[in-house]
Amino acid sequence: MPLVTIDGRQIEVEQGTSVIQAADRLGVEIPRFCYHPDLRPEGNCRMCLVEVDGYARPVVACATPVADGMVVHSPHESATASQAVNGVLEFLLVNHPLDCPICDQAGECSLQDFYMHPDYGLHESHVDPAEKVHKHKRVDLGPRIVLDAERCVMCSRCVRFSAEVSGYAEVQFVRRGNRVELVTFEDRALEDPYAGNLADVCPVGALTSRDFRFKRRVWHLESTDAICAGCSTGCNVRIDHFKGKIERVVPRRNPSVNRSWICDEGRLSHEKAQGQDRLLHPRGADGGELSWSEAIARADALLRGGRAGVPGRALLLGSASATNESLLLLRRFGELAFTQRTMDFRLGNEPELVDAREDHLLRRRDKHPNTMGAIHLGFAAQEGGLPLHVRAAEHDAYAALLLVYHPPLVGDESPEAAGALERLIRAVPASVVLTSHRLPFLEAATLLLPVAAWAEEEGTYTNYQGAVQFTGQALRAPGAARSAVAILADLLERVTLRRPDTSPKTLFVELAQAVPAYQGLSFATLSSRSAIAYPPEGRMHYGQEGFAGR
Amino acid sequence: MPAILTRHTDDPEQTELDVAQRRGAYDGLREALSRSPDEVIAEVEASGLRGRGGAGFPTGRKWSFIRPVPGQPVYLLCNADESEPGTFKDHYLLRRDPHLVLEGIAIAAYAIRAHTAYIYMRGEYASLAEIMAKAIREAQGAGILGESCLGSGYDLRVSIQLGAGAYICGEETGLIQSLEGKRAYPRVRPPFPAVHGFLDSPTVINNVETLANLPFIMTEGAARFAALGTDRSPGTKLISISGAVARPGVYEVEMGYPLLELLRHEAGGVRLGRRLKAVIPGGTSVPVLTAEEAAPVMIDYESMQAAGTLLGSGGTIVFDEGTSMPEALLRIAEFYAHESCGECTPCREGTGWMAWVLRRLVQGEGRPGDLDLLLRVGHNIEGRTICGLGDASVQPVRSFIQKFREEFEALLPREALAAPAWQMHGHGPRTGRFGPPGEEAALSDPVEGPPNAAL
Amino acid sequence: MARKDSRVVDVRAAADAKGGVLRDAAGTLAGMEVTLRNMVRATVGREHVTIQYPEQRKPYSRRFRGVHVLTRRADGTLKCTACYLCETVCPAQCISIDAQEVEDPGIEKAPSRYEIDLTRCIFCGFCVEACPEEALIMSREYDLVSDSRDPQALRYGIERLTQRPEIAAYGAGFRPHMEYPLVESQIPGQEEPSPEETR
Amino acid sequence: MLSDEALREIEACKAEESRKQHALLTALRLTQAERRHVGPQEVLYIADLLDLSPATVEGVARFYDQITKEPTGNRVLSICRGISCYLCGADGAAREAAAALGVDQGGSQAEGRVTIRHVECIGDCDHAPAAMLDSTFIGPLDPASLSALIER
Repeated sequence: MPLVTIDGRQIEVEQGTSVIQAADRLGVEIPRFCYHPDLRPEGNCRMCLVEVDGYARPVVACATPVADGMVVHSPHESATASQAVNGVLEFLLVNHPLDCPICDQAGECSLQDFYMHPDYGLHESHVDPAEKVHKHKRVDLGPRIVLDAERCVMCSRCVRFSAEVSGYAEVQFVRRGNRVELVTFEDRALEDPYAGNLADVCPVGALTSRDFRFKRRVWHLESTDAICAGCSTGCNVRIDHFKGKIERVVPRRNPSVNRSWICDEGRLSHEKAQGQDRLLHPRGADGGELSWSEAIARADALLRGGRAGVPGRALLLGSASATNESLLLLRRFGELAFTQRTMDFRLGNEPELVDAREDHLLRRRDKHPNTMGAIHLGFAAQEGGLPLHVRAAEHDAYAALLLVYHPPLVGDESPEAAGALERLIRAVPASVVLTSHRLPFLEAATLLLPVAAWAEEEGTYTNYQGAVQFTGQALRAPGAARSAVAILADLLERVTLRRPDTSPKTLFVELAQAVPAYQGLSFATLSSRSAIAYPPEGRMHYGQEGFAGR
Repeated sequence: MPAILTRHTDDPEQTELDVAQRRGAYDGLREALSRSPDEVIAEVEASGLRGRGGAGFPTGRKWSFIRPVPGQPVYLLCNADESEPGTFKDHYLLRRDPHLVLEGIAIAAYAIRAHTAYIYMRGEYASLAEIMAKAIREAQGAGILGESCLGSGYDLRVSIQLGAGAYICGEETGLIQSLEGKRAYPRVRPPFPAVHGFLDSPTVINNVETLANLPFIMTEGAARFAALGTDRSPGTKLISISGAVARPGVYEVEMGYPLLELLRHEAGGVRLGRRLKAVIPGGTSVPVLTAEEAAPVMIDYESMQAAGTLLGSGGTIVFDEGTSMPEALLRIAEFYAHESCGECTPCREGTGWMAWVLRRLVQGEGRPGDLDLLLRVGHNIEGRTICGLGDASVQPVRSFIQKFREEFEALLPREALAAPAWQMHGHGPRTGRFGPPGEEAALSDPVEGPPNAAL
Repeated sequence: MARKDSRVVDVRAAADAKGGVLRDAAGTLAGMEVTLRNMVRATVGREHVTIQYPEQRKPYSRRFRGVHVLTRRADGTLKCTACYLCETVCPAQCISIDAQEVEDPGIEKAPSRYEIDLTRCIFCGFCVEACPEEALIMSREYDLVSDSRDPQALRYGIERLTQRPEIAAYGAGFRPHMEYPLVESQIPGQEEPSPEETR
Repeated sequence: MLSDEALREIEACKAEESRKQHALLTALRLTQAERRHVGPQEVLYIADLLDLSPATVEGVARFYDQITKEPTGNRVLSICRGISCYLCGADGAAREAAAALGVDQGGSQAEGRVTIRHVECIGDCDHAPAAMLDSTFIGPLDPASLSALIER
């Protein structure tokens, strides 16, 4: 393996690694626009010029493979490289409109960051603003993206994303020289269901997000790492929020799950999760609001009916959108509270769908983030499924129902599942439903308990591959809603007379013990920045293929 | 003077296959096919033939980089996208002796084991493409090309691709991109075309003139070719002379021939009996020579380099004493600004910027420091681009300003010669962190000061 | 008006020089120097040191940092493009802005809400320094009062920050950049007050 | 939209290599020749023909000088503004040619008949000031005989 020295620090890397990748691994910061770890290198921005001993001219770090014994000097220590990069940066700003005050990229713009860098920025301008080449501004490219061609640095990341990753090839350059301009054909709106990524890959303000437009300056945002709950892929995302409101959701790079991308549906799923139709207070069958102590007491009383010891007297329906931790407590509650119980989570054929692709890139047909976790926790051990339970309930098999329900964040609940749930609730005499949203088909429940939605509670999801990923809490749940873990802990306390420890760490240790597949996983690795842990090899039940996007 | 390429070009009937064949056309191919491809490569390497497109890279060496991969084709691309301003030698060959070029293509293709060859011609040469297409049809009809060339069992398909007006397609990787149907954005190297070329296959790109030398090398032998010209620049060179010259045209000279001799004797000297002011010897992409500098220069790679310029494409442009060098340079700079493909930053922004500054200079609106600005912009382009166009655009700008600086300075307004740039147009070095110069004064004078005089 | 002399009095040094009871008295007197001097001016010199505020007002420097003004373009639209730099730099966190899109493609962005909570403002002027377009300047208005306990009373919005009838009496204040001459239409009543009016 | 002959040629070009995009430049050239421009309709047609996105076709079409978005006249007079032609008085010749044809400088047309384009070096420098009428080299440009040449 070649050994390369960058700024006096050495690293051994695999054959074929580029200089910029080696530098990234060493933590040597090399400025770049066109290089993106998940796109083919094009070497067009010339910003990553470095000096290499033995080379007459600076070379681009992104497209130069390391060779054994190579000695590289970044612009931080090489005057040659620094001068070269400074020159390139000056060129990039020659025709830049410098409209940072009205540009949403400001604060996370590479041009700004690099210009302010003392090692290669801060040149004096020699251009009159009046002399700049003018191009199209504020072009609406559909509901996701706004284009400002003057701010474009022609790095072609978007062009390459569109052609290589999503395959829609909807953005392209036209013309030549300094007249080159980014366009869509006849300014058409983007059809790409992954169009939101264009704004993410854009290192400057040429492509900005329509949803986020003028909402907030990025330096005001707080960020929370999370996992998208839109489908079983479990894309890693970062939730940017301000004063208790989610302003945007952007992808977080995870090479083995979603690389650097998310789909637009996932990007916008927070709107539904935090929507208007939230259930804000515990509610009895009469529609009256309850306090939590009343509600828990009533839930306990209702569920006692199912504890009589008659076979099949209690039905516990978990949710494939609930965290592993809440499912663990639900299962424990079921085991401790009822001698005879049926546990399930299926509203349809989730186990068959869990790793079925919806397209070539990320989206999967199972719109739940934690189907695999529910399977691992044994929620579908028996023959069952919702239709079967409805039939059983209508033959008075169940005395009590405990249902945890989160509506799917992408698309609507299938009419069959909604209808079946309604019939089930009506058929069981005592039904306690934990739900984040007010939904007509849940209205008949004896007791409705408001539960935190996505981004309002922390925990882990297991994606279709069997990867266990930690999702953080960005917001407080609205109204009196509480996390499912807290509610289930209250219910458990009624049974065991001891409140379980609900700290994420403890719960995860218990989870790792309870699920054979998770043995060896630890919360420490999980809550690190990468927020992913795979079960040791050979333990995955589904989705062995790993990520295999095009 | 010995002729290799222009032996038969005076006869308009040379384009006919039977006429050409009577004069020995395709004998070189027959000779090549009788040997192994490696022997052909060795012969060409021994001849010392260097690429005639501009860079002067040894042709045999270039071929030897090809390592065929099983199941993957090898391509030969004939670069007939002659777009360097002042260059029309390939035009001449393609029009006058298409079979010579075709034979060269076949020899090269055989040597690198390619079964497909493309002739990429610039769009403006559509009329030449017809001549070439006819030549290909004739050669195929005669069993020279196509399946089993000359009965040897070696198959070769030759196709023509016409461009549509873009200088950058003459750049190797730009040409490949264009042939693939993409924007002709040059590719960053490595990987080189010999490994990942057209459609990711091993590819050789050779210039028309380079290929046209091959039949001679095959029939007459490498030694006879190497005996021509100088030690390190063997053979002959087609020189296209244009501009302020009495008899513009294409001349074949032996390498090492004195440049001004060619200009004075063959090309009839400077037009209208005027005095020579300057000459660009290798297309606009190489530094200009003043008349004095040009005097001792020979037409070969080494002599040109010693004089601080390059042989390039051999496009010799003559400037007479009446020429305004700034205006001429503006024309050249505008060419590069127009033809820069816009892929990589320094060339995209730099060529346009240089043209912009030159234009205001020529229009009498020059600003102080503009000449230094031009040189600095050039410096920031050079060596930092993906392909050679960036470097090429800098050569004329730098050499014109260096060698004719007084002409440029004469265009600057008098006061512009002294004052630093920012004083002229109100922006520039910021002296404090909070704003333009003068502001500190305002801040340090709390009451009497005039800061709100603007009110 | 003339600038007042200010001078540092080293009380201890003055006292040490005298010693004893005199030392203590000297210290006290040194501390009261300004008071005593003005007392003499007022009684002996019959010179008025105080003014009859609010009937009389003192003119302040043009760099005075008083209540803010949002300026306008010649066409009357707000110059502010909601870049949030003032909100960002404000150490008292008293500015809050919401942005909206505007039709004019040369502008694109403008505030839909711009509020300065003047009860929290410390009049440091950072907001004005941060403004890249002189969309926000300060006036010389200093007597900021309200006769209501409503916390919103001194929370000035766009309307209040652009319509500034008070400016006539005070004039415009802190403007560190001076890149653009103010024209009348930008701030109503920004004309220079005459000294007689203000005294 | 295109003639059978052009379509055959595009098909042949497509068949040459494994990637259909290889035929794009040929398709653009033939379309320009037959339709006198490659506008939005033409782009969509070619995109469909070669299985490419319209943006891809548009991007390539707008790269090349000879592919125009607006229709050209029936004849295109390309006047070289290369350095060699400049040295031989191309600017004056171009002005005179434009005046002789009654066409605006710089490319507009008269009654859809002739379009004058000012092009970079066309590689016919020994006939400076060089020019092309469609694809025929007609240098040195003689403004006086232009009309007759175009009529022919």
